[in-house]
Amino acid sequence: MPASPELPAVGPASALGARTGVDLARTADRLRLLALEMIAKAGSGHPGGSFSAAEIVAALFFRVMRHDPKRPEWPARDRFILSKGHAAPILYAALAEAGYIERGELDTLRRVGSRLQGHPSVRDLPYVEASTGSLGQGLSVAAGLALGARMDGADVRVFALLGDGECQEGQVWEAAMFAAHHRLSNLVAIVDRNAFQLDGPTEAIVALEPLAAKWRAFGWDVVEVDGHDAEAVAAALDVPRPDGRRAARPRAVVARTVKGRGVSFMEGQNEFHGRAPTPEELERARAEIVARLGEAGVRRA
Amino acid sequence: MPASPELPAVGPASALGARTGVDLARTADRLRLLALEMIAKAGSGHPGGSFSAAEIVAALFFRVMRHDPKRPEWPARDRFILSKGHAAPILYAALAEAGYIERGELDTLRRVGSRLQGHPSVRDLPYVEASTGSLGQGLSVAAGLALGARMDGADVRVFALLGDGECQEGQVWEAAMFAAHHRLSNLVAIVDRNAFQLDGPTEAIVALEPLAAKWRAFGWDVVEVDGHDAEAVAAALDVPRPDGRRAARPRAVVARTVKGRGVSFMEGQNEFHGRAPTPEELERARAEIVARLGEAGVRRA
Amino acid sequence: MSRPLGPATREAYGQELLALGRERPEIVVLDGDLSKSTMTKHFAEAFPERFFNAGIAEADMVGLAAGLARWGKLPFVSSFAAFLMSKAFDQMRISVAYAGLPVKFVGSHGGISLGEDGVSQMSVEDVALARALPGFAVFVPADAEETRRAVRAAADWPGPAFVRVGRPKAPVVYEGGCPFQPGRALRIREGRDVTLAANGLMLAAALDAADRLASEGVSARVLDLCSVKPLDEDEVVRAARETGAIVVAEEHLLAGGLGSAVAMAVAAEEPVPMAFVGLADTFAESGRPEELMQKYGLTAERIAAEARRLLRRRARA
Amino acid sequence: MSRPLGPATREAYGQELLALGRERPEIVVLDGDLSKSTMTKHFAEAFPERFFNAGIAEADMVGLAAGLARWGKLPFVSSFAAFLMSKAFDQMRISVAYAGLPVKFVGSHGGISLGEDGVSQMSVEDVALARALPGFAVFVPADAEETRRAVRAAADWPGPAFVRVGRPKAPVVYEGGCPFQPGRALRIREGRDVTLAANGLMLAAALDAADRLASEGVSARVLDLCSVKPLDEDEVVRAARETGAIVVAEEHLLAGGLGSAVAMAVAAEEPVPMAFVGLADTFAESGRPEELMQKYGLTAERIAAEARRLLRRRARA
Ligand SMILES: Cc1ncc(C[n+]2csc(CCOP(=O)(O)OP(=O)(O)O)c2C)c(N)n1
Ligand SMILES: Cc1ncc(C[n+]2csc(CCOP(=O)(O)OP(=O)(O)O)c2C)c(N)n1
Ligand SMILES: [Mg+2]
Ligand SMILES: [Mg+2]
Repeated sequence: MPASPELPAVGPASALGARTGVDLARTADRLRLLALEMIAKAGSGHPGGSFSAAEIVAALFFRVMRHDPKRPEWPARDRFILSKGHAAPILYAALAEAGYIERGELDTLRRVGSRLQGHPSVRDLPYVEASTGSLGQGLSVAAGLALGARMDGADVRVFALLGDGECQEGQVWEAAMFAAHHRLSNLVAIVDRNAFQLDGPTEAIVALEPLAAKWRAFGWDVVEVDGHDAEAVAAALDVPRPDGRRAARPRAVVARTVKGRGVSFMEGQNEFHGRAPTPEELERARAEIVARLGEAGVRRA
Repeated sequence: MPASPELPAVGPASALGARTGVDLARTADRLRLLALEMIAKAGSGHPGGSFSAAEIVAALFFRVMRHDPKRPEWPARDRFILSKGHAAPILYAALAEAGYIERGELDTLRRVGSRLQGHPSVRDLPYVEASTGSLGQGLSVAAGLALGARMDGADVRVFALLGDGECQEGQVWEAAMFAAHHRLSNLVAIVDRNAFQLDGPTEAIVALEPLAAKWRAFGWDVVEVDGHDAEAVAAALDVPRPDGRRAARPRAVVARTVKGRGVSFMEGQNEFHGRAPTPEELERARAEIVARLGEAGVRRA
Repeated sequence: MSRPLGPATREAYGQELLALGRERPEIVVLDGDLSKSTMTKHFAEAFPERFFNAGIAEADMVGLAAGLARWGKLPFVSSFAAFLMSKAFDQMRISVAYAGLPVKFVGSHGGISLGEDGVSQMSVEDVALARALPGFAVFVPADAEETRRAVRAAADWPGPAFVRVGRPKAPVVYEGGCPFQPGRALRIREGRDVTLAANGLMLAAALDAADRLASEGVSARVLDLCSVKPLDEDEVVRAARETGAIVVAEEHLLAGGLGSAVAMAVAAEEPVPMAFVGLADTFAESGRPEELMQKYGLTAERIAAEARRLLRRRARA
Repeated sequence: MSRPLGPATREAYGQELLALGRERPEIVVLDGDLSKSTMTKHFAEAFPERFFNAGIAEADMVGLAAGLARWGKLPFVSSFAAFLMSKAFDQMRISVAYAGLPVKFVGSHGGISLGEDGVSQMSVEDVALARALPGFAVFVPADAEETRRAVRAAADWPGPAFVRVGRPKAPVVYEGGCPFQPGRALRIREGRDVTLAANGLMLAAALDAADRLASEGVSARVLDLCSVKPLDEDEVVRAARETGAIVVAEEHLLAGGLGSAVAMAVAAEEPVPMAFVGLADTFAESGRPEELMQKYGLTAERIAAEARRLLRRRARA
């Protein structure tokens, strides 16, 4: 049953191949629109790193991962961990778009009593596997899940999305070493290589290059990809399932991205790392995304 | 003034070149003998990782480093940090052999009130720059020293000795990334690559290979060397002084060693990672080292 | 809160650090990719060659500071209090405290009043952790003026020190200067019936509580315990003796915080009924600062209510 | 100490973990390259496929355990208490506690009684840190028998838990089984004049102190507070009310430890004079365990002396 571009089917009913019908580029923009509005409404949040990850998240949720919004705790689901937890808005947008939560709930972001915490909370939300926000921790948790899956012979893959600045945390390399040692080929680390961290460009603060060489030296199968080419991202992420041909190594996807991507005046402008748009900025940003999506696309978003 | 092989001059009076007269291989064995007796007397301690590092420590203290036992706080001294602090006995042996502390004080190892703590304590001992024992911390402190030296334009080099198992600690890679970013060419990390950690072989626990590739990918100038060829070790360690030709990168020396080296029944026997020899073992071990040193060498030790 | 708002304590830290930087060339500053939030950016702009961004690598940052201190520098190290204390505790323990090196840590966004970012960025255990580091001084200033004094005192303190500063604008407690000194409690309001001891944002709340109580005829003494460690045990014990009841308030978990320090001092010398305002064994959440303070009971009303409860109990006894 | 020595509590842990492993297939064990010292080696040998050596990477180890727990396993995680709590606190805070996952931490070589290895391996702040993790249970068993119960209780506890075990052989306190339960103090000796509350190795010391006091005509109650968190506040307050004075003893820093927890409970409900035996703001050193306990005042004599001091003060009042 092929999925419609408007509301892609993500459940097990749709064979993975069937989902190639989804327009990931449009989906990514719809996630951006939801994230933008959510942050604007909340008055705070992190647009920059949410937007750079839009295609990655779209590819995961609407193409690569096996999951079923009607059964958030479905044991056979692929797992996703947003290690760069401050990009929560793009995750929440995907959860809403996929049907895990109501669109209206997005308005409660960062409010007292909301399930939509400033950073993802596993106790609060469906299809969230780890509480994050303190950078550096997600890949270890993902490796633990991948290990558990393998112990139980479960046909499950685990995806962790990391910031590039986050890769300065030593724990990331501890996890990398452990995962390679245990040949966790059901584990995928995606680095959102947007070249910025909070205080400025990564290469000016503590340089990460050669980043792919680092992952390789730590025993990972590395793929570099244009992080805004959603189809290419999907291809890089779609590692063989554990029961398929074994890569015998975990995969790292270094996705070259632009921070703030998709809104001209936010692109590469690190002030939008962690601030909400003003009302005027919101309108301009909205207009840009809407122009790309067309009115039909927006109505659904 | 050329140094005598028996008691090498290590102060500034001896030009560096003049110290090529020191027999580093013999010196290393003398340090082993002191460490062995010290541990046996204390009834506990870590012979394995002390012995694997004997040539490295001998090369540093009696060839490479500029230091003066009469002026432990001499500002222009090169700095040494034993990041793998459990190898304290080999450091204490070098401190005694160089004249920082009395030979007799070695008998107080690990006793209440002693300056010779189970792991090195900067507050207690001369020519100790960092308190260590919790693995993973020494390279960061060394990088801080190297940075301070560079800020003040001081012609000082900083050496940090790490265990290979210790390189599983993420903090090591954090420090590696920072030091490379700041091009701390006055910093040298030595990895005692004895292939064992506490619970067994490193490659069986969490594999480190390709270790040299890891350091290279983290921006270091890597030299691999036979860690028991003291002359080769010295050559690898003797990086140009900051005022000389700049390597512009910190150097990592991966020294291939044998844990417990120098005592046949301890070599590669990881039970001696952290236990003292029995009285019989002490005698056998002593005999082996003495046979190599000859009686003359022993009298001085 | 009824007091006028002044600058955030983190902003006061940023300014004072800049001033100290001018006076003392040996000061170097490290930050963990948060210089725009911790306000070390002011120092970084003025003294770029004495500022080092360690990136997102708190453990290494603390080790670097230890090395710089051993070299002879006077390092100030900042990040959010949560990451500083929680991610680098062992480095503080061994590389700094056991080594006895004078590294100064200033953790910003302390407490739950940082608001919307939520639990992962909130530090509600930093004081407990810092107190568990032998030789550390621990200061939790209440407003901008006191922060300036505390930061300066930290610089002068012979060993390592931790200072907690906060994100939101802080009610002004000290108008004409603040006589803060390490190891000294400040009795900022006289009173006979009960003592309200607090620090950080809770000090203004304690003053407000004292106002309320005064209107009910209760004379409440207010102690500023910015110096959590060393604690002014004499003044605390005097308060117990002279007022007979103590409420301690802090923007922190009850376990291991200010209240526990005061409770031990009082129990050892002059046991009196006490009440503790702080976070029980719980995480907070995202939200507006004022809403969170309300929801988690970190308010003047709550302090006043606890005081009344202690007084009623005394009346019954 | 005058009680006969039994197995080390770490050895009891190793054995009980093995037994639990047989009963519960969902148990997995992680260790940080210390399995021969923490005694997880027994489990590792019996169940190699359920044992993971994380290497010398404590932060990652805690994250791995969180992932395994989220998958549905019941992870036990061990290292020296010092490295476990100090190097992975933030991972426990966010990946485990905030996530509410049932990961069980057993830190060995707690306290200063590990002896010769010295400060870097000694944990004197683990209890303070564990108490500062919302939702964590914290147990400090006194002997092998109680350890078996505490380890089992940790496995059954719905959330995360920390258990501290020690290196040296432990004096036997419980001969015919131990009725340990989380949240329950064990009144192991009745007494009217003063209460001695302790856990870990200090419990045997408290019993010895009670013997001494008995020979002087002083009737000392002894409470086992193995369950530091949840704390049996009722029983502690009852002890305050019925005996009028409490000495708390722990092999830990005074800041944030058992004494502080008891002090707060007592101050809130039934203030009585208290004394605290533990480490003041200091590091210990290398040495033989008994010598260190002596030098740092962690002894029966010291507990008895503090009790006498409290009683003299009461007599004067
Ligand atoms: C341990 C930790 N230190 C600091 C922070 C504060 N912080 C939040 S986002 C951020 C920058 C992250 O940069 P990067 O990982 O590159 O993310 P992105 O560019 O995708 O937003 C920092 C330092 C944090 N959340 N966690
Ligand atoms: C942070 C930390 N974790 C665990 C230990 C316990 N420990 C002491 S030595 C050792 C093994 C070290 O192996 P390696 O670094 O290879 O040293 P070497 O083989 O040279 O002795 C371990 C795990 C420690 N000292 N510090
Ligand atoms: Mg980035
Ligand atoms: Mg080794």
